[in-house]
Amino acid sequence: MLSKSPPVVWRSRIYRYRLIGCKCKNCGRVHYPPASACPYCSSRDLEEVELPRVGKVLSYSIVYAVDSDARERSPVILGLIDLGVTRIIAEITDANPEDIKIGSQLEAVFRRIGEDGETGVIIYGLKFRPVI
Amino acid sequence: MLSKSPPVVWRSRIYRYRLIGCKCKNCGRVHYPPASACPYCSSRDLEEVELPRVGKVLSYSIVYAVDSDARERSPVILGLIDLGVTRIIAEITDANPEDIKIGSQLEAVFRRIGEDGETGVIIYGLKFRPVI
Amino acid sequence: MAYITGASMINIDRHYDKSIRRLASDAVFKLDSSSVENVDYVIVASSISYLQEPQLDLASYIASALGLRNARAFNVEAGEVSGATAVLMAKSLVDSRLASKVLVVGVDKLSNYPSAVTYKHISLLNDSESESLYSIGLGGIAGILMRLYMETYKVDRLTLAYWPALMHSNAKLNPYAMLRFTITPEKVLDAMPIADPITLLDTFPIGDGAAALVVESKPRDALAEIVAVESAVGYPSITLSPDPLRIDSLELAYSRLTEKLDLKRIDVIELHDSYTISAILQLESLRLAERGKAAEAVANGYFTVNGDGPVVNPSGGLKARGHPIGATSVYQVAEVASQIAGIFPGLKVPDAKSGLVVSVNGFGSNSYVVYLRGVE
Amino acid sequence: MAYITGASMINIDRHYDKSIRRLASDAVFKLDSSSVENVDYVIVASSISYLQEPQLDLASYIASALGLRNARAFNVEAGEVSGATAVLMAKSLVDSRLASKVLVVGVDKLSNYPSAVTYKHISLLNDSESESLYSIGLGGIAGILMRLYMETYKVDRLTLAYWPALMHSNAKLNPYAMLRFTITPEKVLDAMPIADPITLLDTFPIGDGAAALVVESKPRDALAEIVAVESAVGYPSITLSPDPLRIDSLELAYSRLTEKLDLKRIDVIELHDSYTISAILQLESLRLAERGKAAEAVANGYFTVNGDGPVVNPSGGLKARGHPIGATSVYQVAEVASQIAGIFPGLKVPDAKSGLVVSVNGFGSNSYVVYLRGVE
Ligand SMILES: [Zn+2]
Ligand SMILES: [Zn+2]
Repeated sequence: MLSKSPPVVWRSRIYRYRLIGCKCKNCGRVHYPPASACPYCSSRDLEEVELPRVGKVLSYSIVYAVDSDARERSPVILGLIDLGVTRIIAEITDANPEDIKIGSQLEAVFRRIGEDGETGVIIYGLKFRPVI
Repeated sequence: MLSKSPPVVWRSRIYRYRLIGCKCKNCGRVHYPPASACPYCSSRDLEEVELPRVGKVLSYSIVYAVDSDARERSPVILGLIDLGVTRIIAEITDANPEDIKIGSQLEAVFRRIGEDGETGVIIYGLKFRPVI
Repeated sequence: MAYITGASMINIDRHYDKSIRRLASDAVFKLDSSSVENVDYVIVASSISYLQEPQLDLASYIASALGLRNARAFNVEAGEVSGATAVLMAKSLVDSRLASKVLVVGVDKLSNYPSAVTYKHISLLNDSESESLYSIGLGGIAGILMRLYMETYKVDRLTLAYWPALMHSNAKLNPYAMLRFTITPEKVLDAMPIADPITLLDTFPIGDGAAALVVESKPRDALAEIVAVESAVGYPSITLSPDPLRIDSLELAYSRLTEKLDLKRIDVIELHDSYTISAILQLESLRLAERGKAAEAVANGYFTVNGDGPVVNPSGGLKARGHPIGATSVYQVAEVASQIAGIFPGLKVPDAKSGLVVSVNGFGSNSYVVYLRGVE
Repeated sequence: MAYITGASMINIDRHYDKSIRRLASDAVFKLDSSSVENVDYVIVASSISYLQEPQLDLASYIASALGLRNARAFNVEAGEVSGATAVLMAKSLVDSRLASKVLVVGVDKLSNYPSAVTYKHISLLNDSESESLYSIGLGGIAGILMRLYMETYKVDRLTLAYWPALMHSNAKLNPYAMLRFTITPEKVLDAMPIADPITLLDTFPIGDGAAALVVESKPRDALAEIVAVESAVGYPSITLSPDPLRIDSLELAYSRLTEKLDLKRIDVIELHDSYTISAILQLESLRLAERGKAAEAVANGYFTVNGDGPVVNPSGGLKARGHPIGATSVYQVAEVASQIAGIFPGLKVPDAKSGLVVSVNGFGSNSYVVYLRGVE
């Protein structure tokens, strides 16, 4: 996380803590994170919806060249995860790289995401772990 | 000082440590800090010159709303200082606000300018103090 | 020919609960929805958000978040003159027929950090190789200039306090202004000093804002025509300027405008009063007062609705409307266009047919002027 | 009509000893001095410098430092497509007759901080409300896309390694390229993994750069004509894209170009290969190969001087020439214009009469295409 200004962290808490996206009342499609208009049909008539907390891996990458915020936990496994109604890119936790396959089932868990060295602000949010 | 990247601090050391400006070989005017072309006649034919280390106050301000880098030494006295060949804005040190008048004589002194909390880089440079 | 066919603003404030994209959509969604249909380009004017809420290629993310899928997008950054530059680009795209409709969105964020950090970000409007290298912010330079002005022209501090008092008086009527209360000139002198001789009441409040303009090639239902946008770069620091009390870049930009146009009449002006001294020097650079005499003219009411001069800053100016850095000149253009159209919701300038926006980065490193005229 | 009458570049490298202004002047001062006389506008394309070496209103400070006193100036920021946007603005100013000569300066700085911090700055090209909020950089997304591509089209990793090998081979002849050594496809697979299946040799090196273009309304002595610049915004994230292996914004930008023009022939292309997979997806978006087949076409030499396709990235591309973010597409336009004029100092494309520049932010949040043609 880059901009660790306290208002930025505070503003994004809801969609970080829970998987809150938007459903378009015009075309019915869901997007995440919430925007001011539907990315598919441009309608502004949206309602917040909670996304499914389980999904499956469409693709993944094992990231070694992580930025300075995540260095301590390198490598990081990133997944493109299909939640059915939409997709999300998130960190996959509690797993070794060799455990992850395309099609693996995952579930959302609440975790510490990072911390800002200067302000001491700690960021929490959702990661995904394998369903056993 | 804002961008405390080590290369930025290193690159600016010479004109911070000594008063190095540029003299234009075309129009003869001096500018500070050094630029790639003369701000008066646009000539690129410049030579580095050391500026006088004494000057007099043209105007000044006592700054209370200082940025986060300088908070510990608020208020800061800033002077617009006439060095004869050109002018400079610099911090006036070793003086109380009431000692400074328009026309006061000042001389350059080498001082600590600031420090970056994150990288620990300490910045040195020139300030000006009253000539006694 | 380029016309302003829509203008909207949100109130300037510390919008802690709103991201930069939300501020942008709040402004854009106040426009008629038909006016953002078929937008060819979205030009975002934003400056200090690069430090407060970093997002590169911000404009494409704003266009997406607003549902403007068929638009092209880019961000113009020119410090405090960003908005005027965006208006120039909109005019250029329309004049060159590369676009027939352009949405200009000025949006900036100053409240994501405590004031001391925000001042540091603002100081980057100054030359980073001289002033801001030494933590020298805008306030200190303004203080130096104000003292120099007072000494050079023998003007007293109280005379210089009529400007902020006038701005607060004007802002009281503006629903989008951040500071909507009146003050006396005496109160300016009593306020907390921030860069002596400057007090807290000589300068703009820290607030976020967003304003939007629709620029089109068609004059139908237009608020005003963008007749010309001119500009000039200046010395990077007042230390290099032969006379720091002259804003050379503004004089050059304005002369470029007057050479092209016959400006017989300017009914309303919105200028860039980041500090009281900035307003005074700009009034003199535009020759609306003799050198050393602008403060007195202000105190005498010359620039009010009842005065003999053009009405200056009926919005309340940067001082009291507020100054969301990269968005400010979009507010100014929206205000002047609304005055010309007779729909400005604050202090109205009766029968305004033409107007000027003055935008300055720092104390003259870059200056823009935008001249607007009513549509017959 | 807008023409490129001058082009210059400096070598891309970690120029620790040079400020952003010095990089800019090194590029501009390589132009004939007569070509920067009477410049009406200086448009600076710079992006990541806002984080690496912060200076607001950068363009006016650059114009001053370069002695361009009579110019007007502003900065365009659009992430990785900043340079192409600046070229569009130059064309627009010339076409609208608001300017007769525009200097475009692409300049960016990536070496002011250690790589881990620079990666963090680069990650801000991604959506700051989703990816970069979670420290997700470009590399991770590229890795996800590359694995998806390999699985979807059953393409093996070695076939995908011919792209970087070709880029290094091309860059060896380019005096301005950062990486001037050849590599084998096998060596790409053996290199350090950065975002598996991506290795260090699949992506661009960290380097600073500056390039300049003179754009004028007069065709005399021109290197090339800027026939058209088109663009489109895309989904802010690949998560929203119906098919992440299609770059919708590039397809839309390119179709906007081909609708206007009859592009019978494109002799040379410089595209945006920030990662191997980016190049492959762009080749397919431009329909230069069927879906799933671009890597094989690259491996078979289709895009080389001896191949049947247009020559792609004779400069060495982002992969080996380098990728100073906001400056990159100014390099690309300078390279294609120089190829058309027959003066490119690296690998020459014989008898090139037309060329295309492709610039993409991230993985498609914004895409630009610039079409250049020789002057008869
Ligand atoms: Zn919809
Ligand atoms: Zn000179």
